[in-house]
Amino acid sequence: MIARDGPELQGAELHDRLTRTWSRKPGLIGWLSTVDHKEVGRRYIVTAFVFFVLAGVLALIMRTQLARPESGLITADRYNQIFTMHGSTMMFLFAVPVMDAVAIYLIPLMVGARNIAFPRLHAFSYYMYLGGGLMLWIAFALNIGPDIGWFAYTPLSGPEYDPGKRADMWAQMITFTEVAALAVSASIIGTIFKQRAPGMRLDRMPLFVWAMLVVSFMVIFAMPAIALASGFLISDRLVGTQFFNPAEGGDPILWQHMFWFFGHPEVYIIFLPATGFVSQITETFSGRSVFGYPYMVLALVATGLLAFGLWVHHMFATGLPRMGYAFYTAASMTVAIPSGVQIFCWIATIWSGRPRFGVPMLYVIGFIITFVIGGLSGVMVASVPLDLQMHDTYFVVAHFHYVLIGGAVFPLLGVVTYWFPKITGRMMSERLGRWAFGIVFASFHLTFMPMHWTGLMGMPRRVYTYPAGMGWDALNFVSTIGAFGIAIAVILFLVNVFTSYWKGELAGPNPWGGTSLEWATTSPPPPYNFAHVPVVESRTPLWDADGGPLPVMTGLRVDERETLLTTLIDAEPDVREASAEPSIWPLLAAIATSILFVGSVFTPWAVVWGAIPVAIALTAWFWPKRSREPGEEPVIA
Amino acid sequence: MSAPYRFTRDLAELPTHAFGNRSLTWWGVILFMLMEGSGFALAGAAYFILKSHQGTWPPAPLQPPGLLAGTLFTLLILASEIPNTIVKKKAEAEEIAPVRLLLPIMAAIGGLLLVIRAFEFDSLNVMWTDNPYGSIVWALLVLHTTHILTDWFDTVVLTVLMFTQHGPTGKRFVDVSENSLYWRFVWLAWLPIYLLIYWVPRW
Amino acid sequence: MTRARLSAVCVGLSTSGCAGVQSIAPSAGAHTSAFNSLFVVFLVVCGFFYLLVIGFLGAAILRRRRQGEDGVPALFRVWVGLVSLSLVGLALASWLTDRAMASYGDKGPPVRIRLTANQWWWDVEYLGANPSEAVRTANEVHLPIGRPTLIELQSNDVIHSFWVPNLAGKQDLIPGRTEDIALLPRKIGVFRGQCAEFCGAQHAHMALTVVVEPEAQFRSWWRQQQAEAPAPRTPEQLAGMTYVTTRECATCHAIAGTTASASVAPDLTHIASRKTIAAGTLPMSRGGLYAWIADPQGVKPGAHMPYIGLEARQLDAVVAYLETLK
Amino acid sequence: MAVALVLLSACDREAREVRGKPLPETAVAAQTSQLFPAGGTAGPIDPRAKMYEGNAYHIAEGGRLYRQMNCVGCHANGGGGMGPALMDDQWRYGGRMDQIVASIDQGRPNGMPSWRGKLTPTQMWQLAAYVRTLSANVAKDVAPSRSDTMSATYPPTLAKPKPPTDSDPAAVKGPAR
Repeated sequence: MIARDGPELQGAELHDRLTRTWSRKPGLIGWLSTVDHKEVGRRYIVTAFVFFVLAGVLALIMRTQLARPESGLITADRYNQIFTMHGSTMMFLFAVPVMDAVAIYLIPLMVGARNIAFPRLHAFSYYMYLGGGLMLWIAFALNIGPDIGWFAYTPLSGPEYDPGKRADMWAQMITFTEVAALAVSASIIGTIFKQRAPGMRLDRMPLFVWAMLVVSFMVIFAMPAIALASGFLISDRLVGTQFFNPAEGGDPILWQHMFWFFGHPEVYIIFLPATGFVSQITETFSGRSVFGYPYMVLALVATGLLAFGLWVHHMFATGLPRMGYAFYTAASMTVAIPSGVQIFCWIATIWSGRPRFGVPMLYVIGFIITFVIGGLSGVMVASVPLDLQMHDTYFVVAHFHYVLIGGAVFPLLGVVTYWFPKITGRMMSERLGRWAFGIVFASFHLTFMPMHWTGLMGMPRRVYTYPAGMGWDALNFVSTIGAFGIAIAVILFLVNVFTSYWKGELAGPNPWGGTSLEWATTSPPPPYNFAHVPVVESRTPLWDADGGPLPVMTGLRVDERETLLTTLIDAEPDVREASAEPSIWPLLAAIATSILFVGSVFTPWAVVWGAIPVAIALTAWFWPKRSREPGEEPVIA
Repeated sequence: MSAPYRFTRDLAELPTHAFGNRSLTWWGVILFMLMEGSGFALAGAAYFILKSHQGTWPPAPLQPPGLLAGTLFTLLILASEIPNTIVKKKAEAEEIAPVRLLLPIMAAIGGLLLVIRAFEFDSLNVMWTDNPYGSIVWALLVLHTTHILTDWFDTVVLTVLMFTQHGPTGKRFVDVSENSLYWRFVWLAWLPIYLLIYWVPRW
Repeated sequence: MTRARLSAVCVGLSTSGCAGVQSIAPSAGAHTSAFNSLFVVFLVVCGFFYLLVIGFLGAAILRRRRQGEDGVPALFRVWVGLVSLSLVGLALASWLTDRAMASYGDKGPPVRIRLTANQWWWDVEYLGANPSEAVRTANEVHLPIGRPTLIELQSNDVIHSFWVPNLAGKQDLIPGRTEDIALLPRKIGVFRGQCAEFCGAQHAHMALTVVVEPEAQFRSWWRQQQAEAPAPRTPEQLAGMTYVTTRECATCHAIAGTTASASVAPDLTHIASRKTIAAGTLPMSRGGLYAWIADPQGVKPGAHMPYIGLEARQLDAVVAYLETLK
Repeated sequence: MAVALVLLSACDREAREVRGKPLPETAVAAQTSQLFPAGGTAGPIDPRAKMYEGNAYHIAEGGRLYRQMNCVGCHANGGGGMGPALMDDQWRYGGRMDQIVASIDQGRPNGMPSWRGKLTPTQMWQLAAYVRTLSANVAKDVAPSRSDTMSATYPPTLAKPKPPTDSDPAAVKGPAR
């Protein structure tokens, strides 16, 4: 019985039937089998924030230890584990996944799709991410936390200098998160390329969608570098390969090349989605489309390309040829141009629009004030003579926290406030939100501004303690006070989230008056996202409609999960393709893969016997379930 | 959701499957190839970085790998493109009989390749524990073997599927077509690795 | 107690309080002067741009009358031009400074030093014109003012980084490679360097004392360091020497002029002439020696100096002997 | 859950007891009567053996000492030379942890010097723990695969575990057997 939406099937009946088709099964198994991008996205976001809080607690412990010189609060060994865990968790388990998480939730809504592309793959991605995070943190709780820095330089991380399984846990966590990130990238690119609403040509995509497109490609090119590097490291540690053994002609610097070939793009993988957030918020709260859309897109693409030419600027102190340095200095400074373009365009949007200053917009302003400082100190450390002094000091710690907290966490907090009504159907408290913003903004600067001076006064990074009287004591104490201020703000923010989740004011579909498609559906959106396929005729579809009827297309099946594929450039309707049903197999495949990964920390044979359950799970995953799915209409009579 | 709609087009007439870049599967395969491809490229870069630290390559007194197994493997995998092209064409023409004939052949070729691959490991003349040269050639060969193995497994599963009721359907033909596409990547990626393992040490 | 101890290290380094002995700003070398000039240039240019951004943002927020995009596209072009030009200027300034810095090693006959990093101490060898002039010490470097110093940098284990902020920027020490760095000290004083690349458990306690002194003083220090260890003069010192040269100590340490000749731990020949113990962890004093030898793992957990469990009498003797090694 | 269990079982292995457990010298010397090849009658195993043997940190420290004390000079990387091979499963003076410690402590005929008073007891236990990884007599997941030196040995992480046996060179057969 084929049923399709259309003028004769709409309203409440359509809602019921689509809900039946697109809902997950009830019960625990159903909950674990879901492939709905909104459910997976929510779980991803919540998990990422749990890791954010955990890593934040570690930061507080470190700041408490450093509040005064020669503090004996924690031992050197513990401190080294803690700073490694802080960096690794923030980078691999929070910053990158949280951007993916928001994208998983929003991109299908923004492009007007029924579900994300490769739904089972992105569910698998979540479970892999969770598995990697759990493994690392359980290991840490058992005193097997990595103590080699989030950068894990060889030979310190090699078999001779890091006994036990600490470094292996780190390297394997990389494998987990890298699989997860690659899987999400494929889903996001597939969604953006093939599932955009009819009429949403490339030059009409919201800027967040553009940012995620660029970022997903960056992940695809950058992640294999760290995967390969950590693979080499594990095999050095486990089966005695000689990649990084200098005595046998191996090269410790090879690790640094491979790590930073990933590690630098990583920064932009975190930062570019945040620029997308800023663009979306600025657009809505300025009441006009972002100034200089084509420049913004060019800036995103340029940043994505340049990001792969900068990695050596993390290695200026290793003694590579000087001419090479000049090139990387120039390249590193060049990346300031697209950032400058973006900053200008946002301010110009505010300038020429009619800005309202809701909490999300406050975060945008906080972002600009903070991030620009980080960008400018970045220009400083791009210079070889300056970097040779500042490298591995607290100046650099200040620099990248300005870039990552100012440039990514502030927009993220803004975005949580901004899209919270879409996700939960309720508004967050404006009053609490302003307080949290004020405190986090002030405390952030209180924490990290002094670190510029501590660095210039000669305090190196990654020391578990420091002597008194070096001139660092007072500055460190101030930083510690600031850190606790940030903690208070984060607590306030979370309180706001929890109270608003239950008691917040009802939001309605479009509380901020946004123009992108996610605001066209209810808050929270139904399992099928949109009753009919929305049609886009400009960059600002909802403002065009101006409350009037939305143009839509019809004819997708309502009794089966079907989604519309459109052409790459112009988004012309092209194919109706089946979208995957819920399945428990992504979870089982993730468990099988986790067993393989964890097992291979202890014995290389785990790769062999562990592959069997993985193969079984993957086969079951792809095996067609019923006789006739859409697309399975027999083609031969 | 009581907002009124302006109905502009009915999509019921659109096909439910398509080949090439019109299908999501194709994009999935392409993206997977990009990931794997950048992995191979970086492994190649690592190869040359490690090579730059050695006076001779392979480090004396090691001998370069024996050519027989690797060359045989290369010839066979190149030859496999002939049935591969045919099966791809037939799948896109949605003809079930030739697909059912050729897929088992592809699976058999994959199995044979894996056997030859075992002899390749034997002909490397070096262990991965010996030095970075040994480590990187083993790594390259293991990486590529993983690809052969996964695609071979995929082909076997697909072959079985084609003989079930799910076989002669549009979606399955798309799968066969994309599986052939991936096989092209497997042998294309092999050619530079073949040069790195067998011929660069002979320069 | 620990706090007092470390403050004492600091005071040991500098009579005028410690702030600034490991800092970029109070320049004591040619490199740091160049750094300071370049830093000021960057600071002014970056500050200017920051004010521009904040000014524009403030104006955008506070602006009352709104007239759309008038003039903004032109402003955009000016902005991009300005940013690009300034970046070219900064890159050029940076490059010129870098070139100037590279030439500092050529100004006069250099002092040659080989510095080998270990977990977590610095092995120092002065490479004289002939072997008899060679000097071996640890964790302390003396430099004559105004003469370039060429330091060969090696590592015995993991990657470390040589950094004396008052004198110059960093250079990593990488196992399997020999790197070098040139210094040109221009100010007399006692400075502190510290390993700047995370190198394991005791990365925080891997400091290096750098003494910049007049040529004559440097010469006399050098001659003194070439001498063998003085002979013990009291029975207690003799007992100490016997213990040190025949027991666990001699398994790792060397003392010139005695049978102790191992080289996996710092050379002790003139240990008492140095300003600190255990790479800047404790001040050189009787108390420091007692603390370190009695319980090295309590002072610097994870360091390779083992806990020996000396009896009080043995400890007294060992410290008494070591104190004579000026 | 399984993951957690696997990890839990690994706790002893990962501890980093930097001071070691200070021991009186006599504790090591308790087995002086074992100057006989083939181990003589070995008493009950010293309880400290377990703490060092299964611990990755002590093994790594032992490896460092093995190289720094130039054990390589006679025993090579375990393959043997002037001194006996350590990577086979043949032990003339007993292959148990405490027996190896006794050999290090007391020295053995034909060239093995006594390290008593040169190394601390902790260091001897660490050395013994490392030496036993050369013959893969410990859990493979505790041993390092290689050191950052010219490594000529097969990685202990891959070797098959071999129960130690006391070899009996033809000349001297332990009367106690």
